Amino acid sequence: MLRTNLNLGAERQMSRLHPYSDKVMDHFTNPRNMGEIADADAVADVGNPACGDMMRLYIKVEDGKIVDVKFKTFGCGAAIAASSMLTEIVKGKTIAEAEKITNRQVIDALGGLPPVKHHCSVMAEEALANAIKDYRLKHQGSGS
Amino acid sequence: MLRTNLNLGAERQMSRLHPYSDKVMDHFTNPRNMGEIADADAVADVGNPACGDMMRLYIKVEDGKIVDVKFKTFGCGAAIAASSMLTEIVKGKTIAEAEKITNRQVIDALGGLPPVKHHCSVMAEEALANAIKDYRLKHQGSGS
Amino acid sequence: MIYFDHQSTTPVDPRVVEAMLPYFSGTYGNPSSHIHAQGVAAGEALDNARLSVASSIGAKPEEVIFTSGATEANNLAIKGFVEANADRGKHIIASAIEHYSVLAPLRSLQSRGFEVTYVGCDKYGMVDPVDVGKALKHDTAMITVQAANPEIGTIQRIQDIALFARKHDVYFHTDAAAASGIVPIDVDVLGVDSLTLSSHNMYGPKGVGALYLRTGNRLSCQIVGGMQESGYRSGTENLPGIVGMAKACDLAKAEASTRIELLKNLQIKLWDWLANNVEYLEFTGHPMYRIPGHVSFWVKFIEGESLLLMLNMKGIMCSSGSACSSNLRGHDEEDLAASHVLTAVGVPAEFCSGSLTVSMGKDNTEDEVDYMISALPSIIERLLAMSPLYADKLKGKDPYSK
Amino acid sequence: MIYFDHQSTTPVDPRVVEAMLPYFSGTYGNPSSHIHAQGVAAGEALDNARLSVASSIGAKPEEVIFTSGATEANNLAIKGFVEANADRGKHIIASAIEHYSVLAPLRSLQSRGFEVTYVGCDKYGMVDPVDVGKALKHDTAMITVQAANPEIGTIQRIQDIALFARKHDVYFHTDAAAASGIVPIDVDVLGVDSLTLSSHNMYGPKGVGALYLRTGNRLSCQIVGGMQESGYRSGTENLPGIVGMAKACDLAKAEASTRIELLKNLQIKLWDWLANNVEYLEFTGHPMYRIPGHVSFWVKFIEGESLLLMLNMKGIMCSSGSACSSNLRGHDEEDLAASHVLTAVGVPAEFCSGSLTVSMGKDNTEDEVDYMISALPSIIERLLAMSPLYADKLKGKDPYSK
Ligand SMILES: Cc1ncc(COP(=O)(O)O)c(C=O)c1O
Ligand SMILES: Cc1ncc(COP(=O)(O)O)c(C=O)c1O
Repeated sequence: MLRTNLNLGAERQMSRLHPYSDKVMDHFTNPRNMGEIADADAVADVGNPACGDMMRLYIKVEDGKIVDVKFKTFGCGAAIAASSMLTEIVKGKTIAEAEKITNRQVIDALGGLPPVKHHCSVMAEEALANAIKDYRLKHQGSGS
Repeated sequence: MLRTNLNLGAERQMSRLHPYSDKVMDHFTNPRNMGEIADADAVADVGNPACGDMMRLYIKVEDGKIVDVKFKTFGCGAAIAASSMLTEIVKGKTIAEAEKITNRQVIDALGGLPPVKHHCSVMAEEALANAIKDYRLKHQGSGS
Repeated sequence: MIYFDHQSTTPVDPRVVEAMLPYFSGTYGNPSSHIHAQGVAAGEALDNARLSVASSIGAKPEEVIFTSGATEANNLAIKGFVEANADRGKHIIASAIEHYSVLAPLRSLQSRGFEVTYVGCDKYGMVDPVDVGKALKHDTAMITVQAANPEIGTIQRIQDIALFARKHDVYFHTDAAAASGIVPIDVDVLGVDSLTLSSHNMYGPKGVGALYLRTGNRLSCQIVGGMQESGYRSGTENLPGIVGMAKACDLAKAEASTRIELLKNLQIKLWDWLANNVEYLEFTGHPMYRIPGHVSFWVKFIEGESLLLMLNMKGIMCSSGSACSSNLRGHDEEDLAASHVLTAVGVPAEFCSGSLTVSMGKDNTEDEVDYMISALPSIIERLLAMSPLYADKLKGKDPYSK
Repeated sequence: MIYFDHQSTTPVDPRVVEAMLPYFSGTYGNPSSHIHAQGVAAGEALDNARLSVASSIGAKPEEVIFTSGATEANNLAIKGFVEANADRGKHIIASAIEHYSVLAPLRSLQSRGFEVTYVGCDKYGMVDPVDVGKALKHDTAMITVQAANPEIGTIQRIQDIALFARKHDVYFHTDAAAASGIVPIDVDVLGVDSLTLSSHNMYGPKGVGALYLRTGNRLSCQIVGGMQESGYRSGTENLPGIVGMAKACDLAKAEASTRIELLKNLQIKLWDWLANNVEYLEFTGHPMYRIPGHVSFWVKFIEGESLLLMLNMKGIMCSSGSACSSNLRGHDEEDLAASHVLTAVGVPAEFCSGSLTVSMGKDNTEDEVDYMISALPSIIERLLAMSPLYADKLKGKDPYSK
């Protein structure tokens, strides 16, 4: 009597993220390397409070290696977590290695970010790039 | 702090009828004077099954008085109840009195009918009018 | 009291109510409040519910749009499609026996310059897919044919119609409100682009429904505002209702075969008794391709409403078709005036004011059918005795014989 | 956990749930099934609910149209009015701080040839009725100004605006969703033609709302079909939801003064503490004409979402305004980007990403406010320490001082 049958399509998993992963919340709650470096070798400001986020990154370099890194961030949970995570990734890397760090690495290390928050990881990547540029400017020829 | 106040308008009663009053249901369930009069003095058919209702009214007249009345109705609950109520109102009345019966009386006697069912009372009024006309035609000069 | 009016609405399954309860005063958050615990919990529940509803029809979760009910889902599917796809042509094909929630949007589109071809059906209410194919024009934008009819129970050949739609790259919507929770549905097997589901027709709560929309199709939002439901439908989500609908879908899926077996048995029992015992009875709808548990008919010489009333007085609740399509309660229409569905299947409208629809549900029993069988003869006898048409027939003037 | 986000949604009052329960599996009929006992009982419940909702706002029952929520009610009031009154002109006046469910319909009308004047407000979010009067044109068809703002709490001078509307015979709609169940409403005192009520903002269920429509006004139905709700809104009525909303209205009316007293006390306590103890804090909204229990503010140098998150980690749930207006959960907007409301009240959008909205409810306690008061200082301190803007300020470069 019935025309339709019971053959249901495979159950395809949804992939909507909840706003923040546990990793993000951990870094937001206990940000690593938050603060300033008084005698930093380079500082970078990126973002703009008008866009909701602003990050300031300090780096200290010895023998081409980033031996210390700190940040201050005005921004949402993702911005703070991305800042914190970036500093963890960066610390101990050479300038050459640090230059290769991408926002994707930050996102992955955080266990993902909601799509509308990806720009926070971009901000972190840019802060690093600008800090390295600043370092190069100030220490022309001294680094890698 | 608050701009609006607590002064509520008077509670105005709603007047939406439930489909059928108890009176309607009583007449539908136990229709009075349902049937045929074999030797009726007049018969009238009104309504049309195409419109959902059809009523047939039989009257028996003696000395200008309606001494017996019967109906058969194809129709909804309101049509059957209106038919039944009409026969109760009519019975024992003179032709002259019966002529003055209106559908409003039927509605009121039934404790009201939903607006969309008012036509059923009109059908009953028309059946009576047509039966009287039929009676007059057949008994020219004999009645009132 | 016996409830045989499951096409009008169904009681909410107690397991569904139980599933809903935590979302009133416990997890009461707004799914849009994604920043705090209440909102996140609400959002999670919404995701899970979407997954249940989607998987019950073989869809992806992101293809399910929750609405306030089947009417809104049909409005969204039809008005939303043409508004978002203005380039797709100005011609629409629909069956002649659609529900008002499909017909009314179509009528409003007609007044906005669209041409609608209403394809008829055979005397069993079956639309011939070939007729739909023949109605196709170069500028046909959309086909909409219901999955099942609530009034006469006929189940359409949706897959076959979908073949024509696919071949001509025409958007195909089906209103499956009347089939919801009874007839198992797989959107890929059916091959439709969008499909309307009703919650309160499948032991879920009122006030919620869903539109399945196949990936790749676009609709224009009809209720605009905060852009919930991926922008297809604004307004704070009715979370308890949605959770309830999801539970109802889960139950319908799990119990499909049990329910269908019961409903078919009850249906056959009533059908056979009527066929063998009630003179002047005419069935409506398809004898084979019909909603399980659905029996509809009319009886010559007898008016439909009075039959309904007498059954109700005996404690048996049926309807004259789709309650959802006849809001009258003293307003502006005649409930039992010949319906467009009966007219379409060729029932002589002049003499039939409404078919009786007996729509049984998962909790009905054989005893209840037996009771109806025992109650019917005296009711029919009474009404025949009251009928002037039957009196004529006994005198040899059968109004149906011309 | 402390819930201070009643403008996003409220928990359903257990008495409301109790009132709803009989309508799921007991009186489950479809109100349109007027022919049988289940349908009649459902219809009766619907009538009674309508009476409750109507009398809670001083309206006649036939002036209440049940919808699926405030968003749909606003859509119906706005799109429905201009469609049914095409002769009334092509100009509309609205405040600049309306909810998206008002702004989005207006935007769609703008694309259909309507001109909309958005009237601004003062720094407290108050719309000057005289500004509305000045915006009137010969072809103004409609004015729509919200009763209260969910984000900054300001209550508008609706009666005064209504005077202008009346004098010029212009239809006046007010979205009272954010005031529902808190601020007592009388439609005659307000003098409005239509008014939106939200159920889930007043301890009623989600999935239901109502539009009050003054007798004599006509709207064009937006969700078309079976012509329920006197033809203004089709679809099987969400009876348990409607009954729940009615109960919520009854309770709000009966408990209005108790609730208001409590909410004002909590509000004053938090407000005064914030004013006296938090440096760099700026309140938003009107200091006097505001929703009882509603406190909103922002803190210089601190970003809104991080403040919300930290409060949530301490078990305090607030929001950045109206959850209903920000459906983001990973979709397409920035929740905490400067809102149109904050921009309208002149908050420096460049440095403020969202005000914090603390919207207390009838079940909150002084202890909870005390807890928030005890939690805030360390949170603010932490965020200031993290803020590069604050670091600049300490070095004499205050970004807010220009
Ligand atoms: C086939 C069909 N479509 C749509 C609807 C409308 O459903 P609702 O009134 O729940 O919106 C109904 C009502 O039962 C129906 O039978
Ligand atoms: C003022 C205002 N209007 C309308 C709405 C929309 O309400 P809903 O999302 O319940 O439809 C809201 C949401 O809270 C609101 O605050």
